[in-house]
Amino acid sequence: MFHIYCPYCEELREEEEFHPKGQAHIARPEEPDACSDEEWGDYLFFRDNPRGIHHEMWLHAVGCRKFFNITRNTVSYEILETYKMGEQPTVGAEHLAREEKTAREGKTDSVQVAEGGQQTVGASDAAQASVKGA
Amino acid sequence: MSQSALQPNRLAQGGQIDRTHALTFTFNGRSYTGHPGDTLASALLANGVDLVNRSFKYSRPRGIVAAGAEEPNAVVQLGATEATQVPNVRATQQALYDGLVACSTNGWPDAQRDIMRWVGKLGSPFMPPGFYYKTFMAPASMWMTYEKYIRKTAGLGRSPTQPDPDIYDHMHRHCDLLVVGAGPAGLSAALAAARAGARVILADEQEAMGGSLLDTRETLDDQPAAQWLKTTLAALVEHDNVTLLPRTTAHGYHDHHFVTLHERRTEHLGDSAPSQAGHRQSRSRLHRVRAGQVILATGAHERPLVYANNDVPGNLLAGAVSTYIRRYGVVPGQKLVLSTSNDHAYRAALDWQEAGREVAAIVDARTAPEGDLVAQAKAAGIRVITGSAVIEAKGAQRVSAARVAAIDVDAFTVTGKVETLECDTIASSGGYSPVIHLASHTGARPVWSDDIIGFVPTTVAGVTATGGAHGVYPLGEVLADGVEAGVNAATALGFAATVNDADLPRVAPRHEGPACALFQVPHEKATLRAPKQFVDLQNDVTAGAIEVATLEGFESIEHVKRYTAMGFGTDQGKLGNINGMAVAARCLGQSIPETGTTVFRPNYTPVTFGAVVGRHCRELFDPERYTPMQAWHVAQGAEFEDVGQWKRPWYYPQKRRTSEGEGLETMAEAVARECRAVREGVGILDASTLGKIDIQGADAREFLGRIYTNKWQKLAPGRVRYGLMCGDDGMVMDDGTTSCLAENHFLMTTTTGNAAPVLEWLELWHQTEWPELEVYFNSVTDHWATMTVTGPEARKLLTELTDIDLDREAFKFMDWREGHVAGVPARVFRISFTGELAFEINVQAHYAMHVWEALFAHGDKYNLTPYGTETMHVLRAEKGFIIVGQDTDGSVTPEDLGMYWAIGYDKPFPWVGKRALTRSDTRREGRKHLVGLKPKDASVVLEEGAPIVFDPKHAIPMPMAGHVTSSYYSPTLESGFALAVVKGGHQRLGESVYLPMADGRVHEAEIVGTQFVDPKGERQHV
Amino acid sequence: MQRYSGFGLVKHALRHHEDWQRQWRNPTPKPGYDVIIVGGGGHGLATAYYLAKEHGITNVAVLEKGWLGGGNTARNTTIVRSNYLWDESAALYEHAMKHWEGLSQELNYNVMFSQRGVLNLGHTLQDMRDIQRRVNANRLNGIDGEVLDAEGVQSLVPIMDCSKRARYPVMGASWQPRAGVARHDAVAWGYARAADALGVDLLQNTEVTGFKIRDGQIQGVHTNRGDIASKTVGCVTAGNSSVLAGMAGLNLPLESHPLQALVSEPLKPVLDTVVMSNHVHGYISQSDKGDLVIGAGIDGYNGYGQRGSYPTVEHTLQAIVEMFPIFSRVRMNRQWGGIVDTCPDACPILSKTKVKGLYFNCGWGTGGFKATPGSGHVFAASLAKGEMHPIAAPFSIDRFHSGALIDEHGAAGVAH
Amino acid sequence: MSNSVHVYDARADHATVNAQSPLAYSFQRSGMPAPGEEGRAVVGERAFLGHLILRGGAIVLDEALREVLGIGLPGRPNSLTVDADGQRSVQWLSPDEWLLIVPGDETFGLETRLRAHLGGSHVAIVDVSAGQTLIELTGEAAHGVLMKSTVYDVDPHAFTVGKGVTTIFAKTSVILRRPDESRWELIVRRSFADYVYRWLLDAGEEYGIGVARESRHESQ
Repeated sequence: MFHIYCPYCEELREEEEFHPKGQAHIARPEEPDACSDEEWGDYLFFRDNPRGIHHEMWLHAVGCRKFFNITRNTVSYEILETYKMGEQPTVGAEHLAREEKTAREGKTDSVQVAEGGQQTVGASDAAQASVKGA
Repeated sequence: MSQSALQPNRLAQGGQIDRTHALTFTFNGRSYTGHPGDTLASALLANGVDLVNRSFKYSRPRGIVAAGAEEPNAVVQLGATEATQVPNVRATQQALYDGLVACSTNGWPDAQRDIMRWVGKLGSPFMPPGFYYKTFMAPASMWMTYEKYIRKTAGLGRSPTQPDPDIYDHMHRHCDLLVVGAGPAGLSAALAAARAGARVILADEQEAMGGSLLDTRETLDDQPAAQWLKTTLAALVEHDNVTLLPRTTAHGYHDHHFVTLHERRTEHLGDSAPSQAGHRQSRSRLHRVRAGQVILATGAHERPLVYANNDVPGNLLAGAVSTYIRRYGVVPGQKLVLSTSNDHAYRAALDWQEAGREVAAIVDARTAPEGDLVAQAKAAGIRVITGSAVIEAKGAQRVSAARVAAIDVDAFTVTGKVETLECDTIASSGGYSPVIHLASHTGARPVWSDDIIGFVPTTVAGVTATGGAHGVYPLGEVLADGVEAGVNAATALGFAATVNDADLPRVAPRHEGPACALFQVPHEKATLRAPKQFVDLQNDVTAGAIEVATLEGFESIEHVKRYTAMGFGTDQGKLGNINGMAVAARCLGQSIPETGTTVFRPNYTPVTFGAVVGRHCRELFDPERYTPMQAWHVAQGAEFEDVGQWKRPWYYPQKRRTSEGEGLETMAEAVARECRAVREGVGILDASTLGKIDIQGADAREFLGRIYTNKWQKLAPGRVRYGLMCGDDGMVMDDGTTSCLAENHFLMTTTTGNAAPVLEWLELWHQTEWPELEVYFNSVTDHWATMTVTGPEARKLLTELTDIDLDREAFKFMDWREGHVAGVPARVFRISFTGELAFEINVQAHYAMHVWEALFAHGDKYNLTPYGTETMHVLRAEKGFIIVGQDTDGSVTPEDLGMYWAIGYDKPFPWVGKRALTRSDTRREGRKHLVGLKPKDASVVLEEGAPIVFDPKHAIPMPMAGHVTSSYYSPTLESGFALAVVKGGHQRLGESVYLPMADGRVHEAEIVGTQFVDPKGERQHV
Repeated sequence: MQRYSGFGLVKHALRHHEDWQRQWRNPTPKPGYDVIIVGGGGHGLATAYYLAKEHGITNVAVLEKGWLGGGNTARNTTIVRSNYLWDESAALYEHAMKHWEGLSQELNYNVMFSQRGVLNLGHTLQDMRDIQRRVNANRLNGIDGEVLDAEGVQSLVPIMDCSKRARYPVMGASWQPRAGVARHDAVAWGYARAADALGVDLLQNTEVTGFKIRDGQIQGVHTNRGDIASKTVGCVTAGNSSVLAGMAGLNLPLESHPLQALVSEPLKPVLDTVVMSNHVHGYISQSDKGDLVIGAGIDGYNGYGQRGSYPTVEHTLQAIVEMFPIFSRVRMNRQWGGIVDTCPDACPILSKTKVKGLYFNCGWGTGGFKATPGSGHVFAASLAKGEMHPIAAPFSIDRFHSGALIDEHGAAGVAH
Repeated sequence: MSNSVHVYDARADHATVNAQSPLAYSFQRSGMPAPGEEGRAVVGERAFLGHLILRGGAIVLDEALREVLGIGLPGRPNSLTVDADGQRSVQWLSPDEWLLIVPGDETFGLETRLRAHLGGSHVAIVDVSAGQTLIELTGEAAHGVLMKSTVYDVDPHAFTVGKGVTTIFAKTSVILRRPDESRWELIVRRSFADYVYRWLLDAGEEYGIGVARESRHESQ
C-alpha cells in the first residue's frame, strides 16, 4: 500500500485517501470539432502503459480534494516525485536507467519530492498556460 | 499418579513452564494434562502422543516435526463448540489453555485407525505427481462424479458451520522503525534504535519474546541467556517510544513499508475471547503498520534431511528437539539418532543426553567434523559416526530404528555397509534457511549464498535483514549485527546513534566447523525405487515425485512446484522448498541458483479472515446513510431500498383489512395507493438524498455551459433548468436540475448515487482543464433536506404553511422562491418529477423533521400520503422522465434518448460530450433509442430486462433489438407500460415488437412515445 | 504422444514411473516459422494447438520469456462462464464454453473442468434488472441460465447468509449451471503437450526484444536467442502487450493493472458452486484441493509488480465474510497478484494492426482464463486465414475510434 | 456585498422551531451509554454550531477574517487556529479552502460581514452548518479509539495540538483535529453521523466509552 506525498497537504498520507486517475498530462484537444475520429478516440481511450516510469494523475479524495501528479515506477511501485497540477515532472524514463545503476551499487533513495510552493491554486494565467501546454 | 505417569516425556525440571498448575485438554477425544507455558505440541509430546495426523494424499501417520511456524504435520482442528471451530491450527503455535479441545484434521474414524490408510498404502504407487491430469477422463460424463469423491478426500480441517461469536479489530500504527522478531538480533536492534529516540515497534510471533535465547545453551555476560533477555525486555519497556507486541506475527509486507501484523490477543486464553473488566474484547487484532524503516530479525528455519521414511512419527528437526527439551521440559523419546550436516545440530544430542535419555549416535555427513560442539559430544561419550547419514527410518507408527550408512555426498551414493541403529527418535539437520518471506513479499528476489548454504534476502531501500534472517548465526555476531542494524536504521531516520561495543554482552566464542551441503540423502536404491523420501510433508511430495516431474519435462522450478504441489500447503514450503529445489537441481544436473529462486507471497503464516475483516462486518460492514427524516420513516413502517449507501423509503405499506383478516398491504397495493394519492390528491417524498452542489463564481454560468449538454447563458435568477451531463465519449452520465440562485450563484442537483462522482467530475474539469474559470463547487447535500410536495392539492396544502406567494402566475413552473415553510426559512422549487403540480422544499436539515411533521399536521385533510422510491419511479416513467443508470447504461447518448431539446448544438464552447456525438458509430442508423412500450394486453406488466425482438419465430440465436429498461403497472392508465431501448426505435413508432419470455410466452407491444400521462405537460403547470 | 489413461498409470507404477515421456520437447529455435506466437500462456498455447490441429499449420513456434503458463494462467481464480450480456461477448465466451466441454478428452489431459455452476448475486433492484436483462439476452443467444430469487439462492448455497439482516441482502442471482471452474495450470500444460505432439516448437526462456518490420510487413522477431523469421506473428502476452506493441511502434488502448486473488487453507468440502457478487464485491469457489479461492477487484493504478494494495484484499474478505459469516474463523493462506491488461470497455482486443501480418490478442482484463479455448480457436483461424474470424471481428482495435465499444463495463457491470 | 450571490439566512429560530441535531436519531436508536467511572473515553456532540466553508485566495481571506473575526487564516496545511475563548476556529482544508466554526447564531452575521469585506473578490462562502456536526472525544483512551478508526497517525507526539486533517475514518471520512491537549474533535457529515457514532461506541467499548451527558440533541 502506497505512502503518497500530497504536494498540497505537504505530507505523506496513506493510499486509502487517494484515488488513481490514470495517465497525467492528457490535455483535451483545443478544438474538438477539428479532430478526426481517430484523434478523438486517441484522446478518449489510448493511454501510455509503460513498464517503468509513469506519470499519472491522482486525486487526494479524502483530504484536500486536489488532483495532482505522481511519477511512479510501475514495476517497483516506487514513487519518485509528486507535483502539482500544472507543473511538469522532473523525473523521466531516463531516471530508470540511472536508478538501476544505483541499485546495482546497492543504494537507492526512497522518495524524492518536487518542491512545493504557492498557497492558492486556480486562477493565475501562468497555471493556465502550463496546463494547456501539458 | 505421579507426574511422569501422567506425562511420560515431561522432565522433572527445566524449561519455562509452570509445573505448579495443570491444564486439562482433549485431543482426539482423549483427555491429557499440560502446563502453562506449553504449546499444544509440547503438551502432546509430553504425553507421548506420537501420531497427530494422517497425511493429505497417502494417509500416512504423521507426528510433530518442528516447534514453530514451519510445522507441516501437526495441523489440527481446534474448538470445543461448533461456532468456535478453527481449522488447520498448527499445534506448535497454539498455546495450551485449560479445556482446549483439538483433533486431527484427517483420518476416519480417527487418525489412529484411519481407513484411508489402506487407500494410501495400496494406491500410492498409482499416484505419481499429476495423476489427476492423466486419468478420470473417461467417460467424460463421469467427471463430476469422480470429482465429488476426489473432493471428499481433499482438504485438511473443516469450516465452522455457525457464525463466529467473536469480534476482531484493527489498530492503525505508525512508527519510525518496525522490528520483526524479538530474538537476540531483533532485541538488540530495537534497543539501539529506541535509545537513539526512534519510535519503535517490536513484534514477535511467539508466546514469549526471546527467539533462540529461549532455548540456547550459550551464556551472555556469563549469565544464562534468560537473564540478559529479562534485562533487555525491561529496558525496552522503560522506553515510552517502544511498543512491544508479543504473540504478533508480521505476516505481510506491502509497499512503502506497510506491514500487517496479526496479534493473537486471546487465542492462548480459550476458545472464545473472554471479556475483560466486563467489556468485550477482540479475539485477535490486526495491526496495520506504516513504518519509516523496517528491520527483519526473523531468524532462520532449520532444514530437515530428506531420507527414506523421514515422515514416520519420531522424525524431528534437531533444533526442535532442543527447543522441546530446554524450553518446555519435554524429551520427545527415549533413544535418539541425530543425522546432521553441521555442527550446530549437535546441541540436540547434548541436550538429549543431559535430559537423561540415551543418544545412540550422531551421524555426521562430514568426514572430519571439527567444531567445539563436536568435541563436546565426543567428550560426553556420544558415538559420532562420520561421513555417513541416516538413509532410512524404520517403523510404522513410530520410529523403531535408523538405517545408517556411509555416503558420498557429491556422487549421491551410498558407499558403505548399512548399520541399523535401534532408536525411537531421529533428529535431522541439513542446515538453516534464513526466513526471507517478508523481504520477498516486497518483490525483492533472494540470492543463493554458498557460504551459508541458503538463500539470503535482498531488500528494498529502508529494509534491513539482521541476524539469522540474513545468514548470521553465531550468537555474538548476531547481537552485534542487531545493534548495527538498529543504529543504522536510526541514523537513516535522522536520529543520532552510534554503535557502542561496550553495550554488547559478552558471548563466549565458539568455533564451528564448516557445514556440508546435504539435502536429499542417497539410498541404496534409486530414488524412484527407494521407500518414499518426503520433501514436502504436508502435501506428500516426495523426492521421487520431483524426479518424475523433471523426467516429464517440467524443468522450471515453478513448473515442478505446481506439478507436484510442493510448497502449496499451509506451511508454504518453509521446510521443503529448498530441499525440493535441491532435488530438482540434482535431477536436472544443475546448481540450485541455476534452478531458480524461491519467492514467497503473503501470508507468512495464515491469518483468520475475521482479523483481516476487523469490525467491517455485519452492522458496520458499510455505512448506512440516513436523511434527517429517517426516524419518521422507520416509525411509519417503511420498507427501504438501498441506493448507494443510502437507505431510502421504497414504499410505505399500510395496515389493511381483507377477507383473511388484518395485514399489511402488498408492495403493489401500497404503490397503487401512493400513485393515486399523487395523481388525485397530494403526496410527499423525502428527496434529501439528491446530490446538491453549491456553485459560486463569476464564471459559474460559463462552466455549466461547458459541462452540461444544454444552454445556460440565459437562465435568470429565480429560474430552474433541467440539465444533462455526458462524458467526453458522448454517453449520458448524470442529469438533474440546476437553479440560478443569483447571477453568479447556482445550485446543482445530481442523482442520489452520483452526488460524489459529479462533484469530482466538476473539480476534475476545473482543476485540470479550465483553472482560469472563476468558480467554486461545494457539496451541500447533507446541509439541505429536500421534501417534494406534489399532486393537484399541493398548492392548497402548502399555502397553509408558507409566506411564499404560490399563485401560478407569481410562482411559475421552473421558478424557485425563498420564504418560510412552517416558520423555517426555506427555498421552494417549482419543479416536477411526477408531472403533477409540485413544490420541492429545501430547509436546513436541522429543521427537516419539524417541517415534515408540520406538513403532515396540515395534510390530513388532503390525505397527504408519503410515497417512496417505487411510486416515484412509476410516476416519472408515466411522464417519460429517465433514470440515469436504469434507462441508460453507459452506452446511451442524449440523441438516443430523443432529448434533442437538451442538446446545445450551437453553443460556442465545444462542451463535454459534443464531439463524440459525431463519431461514425454514434452517427450510424439503427442505434438503440429510448421509446415507450404499450403491451397489447393491458394487464401485462413486462419484465424489466425483458428482451425485445422483431421476429419472435427466429431460430436461436435470435437477434435482439433491445430490452425493457423500466416497466410498471400504472393505476392511472389502468395498464402496464414500459420504457425500453429499441434499435431505430424513434423511426418505428406505432410498430409492434415482441418479447419472448423464459416461460415460453411471447408478449406483443406497440412502440409509442415515452410520455404516457399528460403528454402535453399541462398538469405540472396548473 | 504417450496416451494417458488409468491403465497406463498402472503400467507406469509397475515400472516405478521411470519411463514417463516428456510432456513437451525443449527444442532449439529454427531460423524461421510459418507462424510465431509470442506468449506461452493458455491463450498462446491454445492458438498454436488449433493452428496445428485445425489448420494444418505445424511449423509454429511459441515464444515464452519465462515458463509456459507462468503469467495470468497461473494466477487466476479459474472461473469459467459464458453468460455475458452483449451479443459479441456472449458469442466469444460461449464459443469457449463449447470447447471447454470435452477439452479434457480432446487434449487427453484432465483439465478438471468442473461444471458446478456459477451464481452472480444481485443485491439491489438495479442488480436484479441487470440480471434479468443479461439472462434474457443469454437465452436468446442459446446460453443456459436462469434468474433465481433469494430462496433459490439459499437452497443452492445453504451456508450463505441470504437473510434480510445483511447490509445488502441477497435479492436473487443469475445462475449458469454449465459454468464452473477448471484446473488452470493443467490447461496450459494440456495445450502445450498436445501442440508439441503436433510439431509446434515451444521455446521457453525466449524473450522477444523487438520486431523486424519491412515496408509495413512483419518479417520476424528479435529474441534473446537470436532472430527468428516469420511473416505471421500473433502476440498473446496479456499484461505485457503494451510493452510489446511499443516495440512495433504501435499503441494499444490498454492499461495493465494488478489483479489480486487469495486462497484460504484447505478445508473439507463446504461450497459446491461458484458465488460472485459484484455489489459487495467478491467472488469465491472451493478448489478440488479444498482451498477457498477468492477474487478481488483490480487495483486502480497501473502496475507490473504482480502485487496490489492491501485494502483491496481487505474489502474482498469483508465481502466474503458478509456473505459467509461462518468463514470468519477460516484462515487466509496466501495472496498474490497478476497483471491484467484492461480495455476501456472491459472487452478484449483480437485484431490486425497497422503492421501487416502482426496480430494482437490482448485486453482480456479479468476475463481471460475462461476464454482460453475460444480465444485460441478464433485467433488461430484468423492467423491461418489472414482475416479475422467472424466471432473475433467485433473486437478490432478500430472500435475505439469509431465508438462501437462493446461495453460490458458500462452496461453489465459484472465482475469476471 | 455583491448581489451576484444569493446570501441567505436559513437558520430558524430555535425557540420556536424544533431543531434536531445530526446525532439525535442515533441517541434515540443506539442509546447514550454512560462513560465508565474513569472516563477513559467520552464522546459528545456539539450540535448546532455554525460551519462555514471559505473558498478563495489565502491572502484576501486572511485579511477579511482578521478584520471581522480577529483571528488569522491558518496558512500552513493541516493546521487550525482557535480564538481566545475557544469558541471560534478556522481550519485549513485545502490550498483554497478553510472551515470556519462559530457559535450557531453568529453564522449569518459573520458571512454577511465577511462578504462585505471581500467585495468582488473571487471567493465563495458556503454555509454547511446543518450538513455536518462536531463530535468531541476526550479521555486517556481517546487516542486508542482513534487508532482503531483512522489511518492517520494520531500519536499525540505526531498529531500535535493545533493540527487538523481530513482523513479516513472507518469507511467514511472525517475532519479530525486537536484544538487542545485534552480534546479531539471529529467533524462528520450528517448522513454518516449515525455510522460514525455506532463505530465509536463499538471501538471504544473495551475502554468503557460513554456519552457526555451534556450532549444536546434536541432543540437548544
